[in-house]
Amino acid sequence: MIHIDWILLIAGGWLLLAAVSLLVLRATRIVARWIFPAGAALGLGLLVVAIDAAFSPAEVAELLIGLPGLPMHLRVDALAAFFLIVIGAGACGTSLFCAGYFRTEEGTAPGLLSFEYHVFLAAMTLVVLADDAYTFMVMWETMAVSSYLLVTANHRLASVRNAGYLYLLIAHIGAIALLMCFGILQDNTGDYRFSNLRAVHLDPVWSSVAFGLAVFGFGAKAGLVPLHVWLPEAHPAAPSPVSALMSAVMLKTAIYGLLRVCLDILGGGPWWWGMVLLALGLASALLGVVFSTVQTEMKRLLAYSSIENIGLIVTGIGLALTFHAYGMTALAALALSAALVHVLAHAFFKSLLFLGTGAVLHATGERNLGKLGGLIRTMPWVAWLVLAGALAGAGLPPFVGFVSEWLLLQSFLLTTILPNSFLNMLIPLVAAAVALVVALAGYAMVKFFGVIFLGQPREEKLLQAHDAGSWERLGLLWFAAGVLLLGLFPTLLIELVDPVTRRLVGGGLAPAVQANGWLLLAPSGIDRASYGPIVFLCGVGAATLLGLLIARGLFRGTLRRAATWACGMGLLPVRDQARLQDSAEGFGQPIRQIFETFFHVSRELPAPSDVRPRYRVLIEDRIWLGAYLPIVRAVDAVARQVGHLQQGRISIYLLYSFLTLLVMLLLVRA
Amino acid sequence: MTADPVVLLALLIAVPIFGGMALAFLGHSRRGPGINVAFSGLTLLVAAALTTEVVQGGPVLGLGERFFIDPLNAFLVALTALVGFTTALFSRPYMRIERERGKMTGPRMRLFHSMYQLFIAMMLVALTTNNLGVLWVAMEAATLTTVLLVSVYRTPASLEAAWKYFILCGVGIAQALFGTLLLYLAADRVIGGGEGALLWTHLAAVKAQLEPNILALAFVFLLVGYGTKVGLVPLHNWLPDAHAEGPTPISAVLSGLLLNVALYAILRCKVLADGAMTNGLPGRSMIGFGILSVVVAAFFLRRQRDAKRMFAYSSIEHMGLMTFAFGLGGPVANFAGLLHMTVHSLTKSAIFFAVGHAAQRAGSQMMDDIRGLLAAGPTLGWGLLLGSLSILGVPPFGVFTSEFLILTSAMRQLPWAAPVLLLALGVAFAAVFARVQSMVFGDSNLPPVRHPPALLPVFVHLGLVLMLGLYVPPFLAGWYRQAAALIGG
Amino acid sequence: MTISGAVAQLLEIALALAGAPLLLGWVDQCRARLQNRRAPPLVQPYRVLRKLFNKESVVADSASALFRMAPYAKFGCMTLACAIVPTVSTDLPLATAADAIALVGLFALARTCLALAAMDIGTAFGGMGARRDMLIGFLAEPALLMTLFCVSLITHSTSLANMVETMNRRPFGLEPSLAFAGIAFTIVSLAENTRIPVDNPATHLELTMIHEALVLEYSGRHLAMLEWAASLKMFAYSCIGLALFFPWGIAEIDTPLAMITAVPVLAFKLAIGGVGLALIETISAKMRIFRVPEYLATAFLLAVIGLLVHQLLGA
Amino acid sequence: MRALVEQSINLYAAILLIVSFAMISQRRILSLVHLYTAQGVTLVLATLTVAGLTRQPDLYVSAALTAVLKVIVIPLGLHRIIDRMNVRWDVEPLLNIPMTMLVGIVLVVFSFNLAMPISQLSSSIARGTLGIALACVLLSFMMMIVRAKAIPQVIGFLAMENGLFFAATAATNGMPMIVELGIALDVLVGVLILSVFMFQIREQFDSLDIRHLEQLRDDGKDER
Repeated sequence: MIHIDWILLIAGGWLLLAAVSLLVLRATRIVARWIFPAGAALGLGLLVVAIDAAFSPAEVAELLIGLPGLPMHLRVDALAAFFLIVIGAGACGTSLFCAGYFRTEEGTAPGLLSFEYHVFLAAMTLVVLADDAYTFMVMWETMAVSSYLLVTANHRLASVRNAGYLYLLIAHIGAIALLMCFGILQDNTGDYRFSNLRAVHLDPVWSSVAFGLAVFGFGAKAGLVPLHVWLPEAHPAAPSPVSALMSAVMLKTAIYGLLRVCLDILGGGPWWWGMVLLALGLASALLGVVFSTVQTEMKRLLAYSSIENIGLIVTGIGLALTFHAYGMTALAALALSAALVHVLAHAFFKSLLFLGTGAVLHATGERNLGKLGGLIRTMPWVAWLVLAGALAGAGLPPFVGFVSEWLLLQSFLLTTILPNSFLNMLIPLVAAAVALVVALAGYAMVKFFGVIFLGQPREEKLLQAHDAGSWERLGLLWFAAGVLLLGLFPTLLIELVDPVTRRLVGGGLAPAVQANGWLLLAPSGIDRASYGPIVFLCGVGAATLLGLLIARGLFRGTLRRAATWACGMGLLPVRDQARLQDSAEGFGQPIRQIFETFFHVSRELPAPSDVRPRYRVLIEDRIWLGAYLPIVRAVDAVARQVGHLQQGRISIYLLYSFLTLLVMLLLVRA
Repeated sequence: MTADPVVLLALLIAVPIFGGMALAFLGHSRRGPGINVAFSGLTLLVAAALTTEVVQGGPVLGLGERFFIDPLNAFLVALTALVGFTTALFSRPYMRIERERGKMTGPRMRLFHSMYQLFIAMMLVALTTNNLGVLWVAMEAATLTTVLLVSVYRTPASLEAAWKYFILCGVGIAQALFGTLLLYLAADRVIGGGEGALLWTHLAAVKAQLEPNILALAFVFLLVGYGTKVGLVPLHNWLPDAHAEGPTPISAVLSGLLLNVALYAILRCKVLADGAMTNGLPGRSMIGFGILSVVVAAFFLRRQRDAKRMFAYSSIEHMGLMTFAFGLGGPVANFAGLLHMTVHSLTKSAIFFAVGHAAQRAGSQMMDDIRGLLAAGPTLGWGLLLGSLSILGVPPFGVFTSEFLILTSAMRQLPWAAPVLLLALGVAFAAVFARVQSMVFGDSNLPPVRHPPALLPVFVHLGLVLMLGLYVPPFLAGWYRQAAALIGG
Repeated sequence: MTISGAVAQLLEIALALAGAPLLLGWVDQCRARLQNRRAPPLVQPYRVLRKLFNKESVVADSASALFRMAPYAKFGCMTLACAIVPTVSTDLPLATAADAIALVGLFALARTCLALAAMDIGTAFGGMGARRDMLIGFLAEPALLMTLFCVSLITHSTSLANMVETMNRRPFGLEPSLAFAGIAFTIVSLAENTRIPVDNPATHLELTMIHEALVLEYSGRHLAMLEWAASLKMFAYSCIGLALFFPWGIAEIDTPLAMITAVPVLAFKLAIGGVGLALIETISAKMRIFRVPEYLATAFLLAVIGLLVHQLLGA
Repeated sequence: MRALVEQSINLYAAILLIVSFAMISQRRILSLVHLYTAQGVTLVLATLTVAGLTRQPDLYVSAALTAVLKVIVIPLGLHRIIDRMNVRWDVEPLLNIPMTMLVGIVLVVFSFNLAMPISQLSSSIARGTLGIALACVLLSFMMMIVRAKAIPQVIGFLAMENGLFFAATAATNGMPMIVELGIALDVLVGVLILSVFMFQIREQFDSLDIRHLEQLRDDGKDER
């Protein structure tokens, strides 16, 4: 019983920190220098405990609180442990960053922020630990509310308020769907423990309904299309560390729930379940990445990229479900491992990127890509660390982003002939789509890094930008190191996810991988496919070094620094020269043209006679215009009709009562 | 303490009646509010003593079987006394400010305080009486007292509200009387005439022998009658007006207590009807009313601009939900319904405290005139925010607990109903939270007031609701269970 | 790894580094002949490299370290690519480090580095070049991946060496999916190596240039490295194509001596390939930049159709 | 003899029904009050008859109460109010009178066949009258609906009370004493409050037309 006690202790510790920070509401120094570092330490502890727990048998615990007759059941098994690792890692780095970040209070007192922040962490931990529907829902909603309060930290801005509202509303509707899902799963037994939900045998229709509700509910939290609309609003609104946590960790709790319900409680289902997830995942991935390439606001760009990555993860899960339905254990394990590895990968690089935007925001007060640039010179630390994240986000070797991509493509490729010819047609297409998505992600990342950190500063004030403080650097460093090291030792990742896949689909890659030693990742035999990041890195390094030596050896000329030739524009002031660079819109323009159908674009073009001509292009989400606004209008229309019930005349009210009585009497007589 | 529970029972009713009489003379004095608080506190003490007695000694039946405490009304008595006390606490500074603003005068203060005490008394009578006729009388009396309280400002709007309240509830109650009459008629054949034929305990003992046809008719009249006071759609029309136009303390007790008492009356009758009838008509009709109320109220919420009015509709919604739960029946749903009664009255009264104070500061109940409560007064802002989240069914507050139980058990028993309810809940969430957020967040526009508000009750209530969300005390859970069994698990 | 393996590996790298410019020269010569111009000498690329190494290299004031590192990084990536692709032997120690997918990743890495470096200076051209290059990249990469998948669906493997061996061993037969894949691969490699009809390395017209816009700010040794890397890239692509679609004459682990014959065979195949490339470049015209997406989308679709055909006909 | 007396109860019942119809058809407020008084008298007589037949002291008391309240106090109060406010005529009701009468007849039929099976089960001597009582209740209910002024509405309310009272007496030989007392008290207080209200409404809206009381509404047509 040791692990779960430790984990509970850590969650309790976070709650304690929350309570303490309420006492020092406005003492920014204490909150920053003591409470957040302590939280980081707890996060590290959680990471360690969870790693150990992942390889040990499941443990259960009961709290004294809860419903009468239904105390809160907790359980840590391989699946929970894996996601605890994600939480621990994310919390550790982000808290370190926070220690340096919350210097000034953004609308809310720092103590209050830290309170909400640590409650958020504890809630996420307990969501993963929950072992009965009630506990799960309570923690799930606590998580939602605390994150909502964090998002609305700066509630004086109307945009922030609206973003928070949209977020909480969709989260709540998702939670309602989950409520119905659990209502079906418990099947009138009145026993909400997961163990009982597993034992209950539903007829196929009901279990499919439950599956649908689970996908809806968790999809709303994960940001699956078409429930993604809150994500690009909420992430930019929140303080950057919070965006980092939400995007890197909170979205993953939805993935956890999906796995828990679909694969653990329902134990898989017909093959088309997998197809549903596959379709949703691909749609989200494609839409997310396409939108992220055309964004002009750095945190929106990252938010959309989160949608994309969640989409990829869900695609992997869908594939795993399909294989599982046909009893192809090895392939299911491969696909699931890909998804899980990507969970971890995304947690690391997305935190890194969001924290990077936080540092930039603090240094420049600017979130609009059109006003940034050239920061690599003024804030080298942030720039170079974020570069690692960007490369990982682009799915490039030898970073961790590539490993999951590689595994995912492998699981598509090594598809032996499925018993369903339709699927056999489909799988290659899906693989193609995934490849396209990953390539586009590279485009988005180059845009993100290039426009922010490279080129010439587009505003004078950027020249005074200061580099991140030591705490912030520490946080960034944590994630950057993770991004690189996890990428270099994928075999360890496989070891980590192996227990989970065994638990869920009854098979794992560890044996096959161990057979080839820790240098080489060959999940299905070395002759089928292999990837050795370390050798790879050494190879590239050596070759680069070789190139350097050759150049040095053969070079006879001299090296000179000079101003760039800008087609004679050198006479212009620096600011206008900087204007010559590709703007964010410009960089996204080709994608906008190719994927015109995705967007609802409204342009504001200058007339020939304009004195101060300006060009603005507004890109909106067709789903928002086509699905959400009509719903709102419909509700309002119904409300208007209903309003006529209360039209003020007492005689009418008496008539209602009279008729009600008569109708009831008639019913009785009948 | 080992006081005789029967004596306590008598005291419980005597104290507020006496208080009402005393305040009829002292109500206008400067110490009037204090005395009001004192009497409410005394009532609370008696109720607490009684509760402990019942916890230890079990149900009580006394005063010639006319009054009794059983699991079904024990917690309601405690709840009523508690909310009565906290509301008195809140109304102390609130009414002072109203008086300084000239909305209240000396006579009106007197009226307000004495009627307040009598109102509490009548509700306690209605809760503790064993005689269904007396139950009816008490309900009617409670209506009369509150009518005067609603119209206390004498503004056109408040008069209109009070008039509608009186006429609609009067008519409704009249129907309930007819139902009671039929009940008596049915009992008459089994137990013979006399007062015994209206004692609930006696009726419950012989409920199986009661003539089903008469009971069916009686239940319809009782449901429509008391349902009017519960505020079930389409009998609800008086409710938003009365809540919005009366003084805030009254809105709080109306929503928090009176509706509960009316629902309690329906429950008592349902027990008998269920006993006599086999076709489950009571349950089905309650389910129907419940769903209708929830859905209609949810859409009404979308249209509100007056803060108190909005939360009045939310009360309709929640009463509908409880009615649905009790109609559903079964141990889980009944348990949940009773729990929901408790948490709803605590939360809703807390919300009315917060909203009332906010409106008082803003000098308007229109939500567009209220901004930035968090900035204006953190306790006020957080009180309203947390209260609204709680009433909207967000954990870890207790409202979520009951909704969780109700909806999950409905999901398989009435698969068609649960989605409808959940849709309505979603609409309600969207509607209410949009408004609350705009009130709570942003920069404040509220001037300060002379007397510091008594917002402690808000946090006491929310604290209790939070506790009930995470931990239900064993004895309370025990009551709920027995009561659930009583109602027909 | 075996001795022969190590030898083969070193041989390949040396061959690539030395031979890549030669291939470039050969293609230019053929093209000039086909367009009946006076052809530059075969060693022209070497001369260019020597010239550049002797010139001074000018680095912009605003350039960061990224700018100066990029050429070497690209050179490194391309060298490794050449080392991975089985040209003379399939028994390569390094080949296990990266399979087909990782190879595509390697190319993407190189492209990204260069694009970032181009944006580093902050001129209009750099950004434009980076944008265009990434545009081509995000369309070409999936297509390339798909072509490789076509083959690996046949060979049930993504490790290059294994793919080549299997292709080599299987009895000669017509494989329609391979035909599609081959065409797609050709299109992609034209785009990737900035050849006509996508790009024309010989011009610096800002409306059309892609690769040249990227490297516009480079000079001296940095430019030399980039030129060399470009030729290496072309060499690698040609070798992949030849190895996958015409895999004959490549030594295997059990026949190390075949290496001796493998080298001339490779040279022969490359020569033919070069002629083909020159032919394509001669008969086709450079297309507008906005047409390029359609062009590459065609390649992508061809590759996907190849996959589907394979599935339909059943391997 | 006894049979004759028993039948007399049915006679009173019939009178009550007729009075109710008369109330529906009556426009003059003053005569409404008169009708109400008549109703009260009938009620007293009926109660006394039942009391005499069943030898129940309670019923005598309730008869006395009725006499005091519904024959003397309330009608007087209403008269004073009417004089003070000099409202003589009701405005045109919301539903024209013949129509109302038709609906009323339907209601009577409905309530009769509703009460039929039950009154079979009643042990009371006047079981047959339950249907009539119900009919009276529903008729007064309808009157409240169609009348557009405060006073007629109140009178309708009181008539409803009478119907209930008659039902209690006829069907169950009267409710237990304590309940009867409570009801009487409530009615008294209710009437007092209502009269207070009417004065307040009068001074606020200087009219008793309750169609002024339509400002609180949610159909978006309000000017608040």
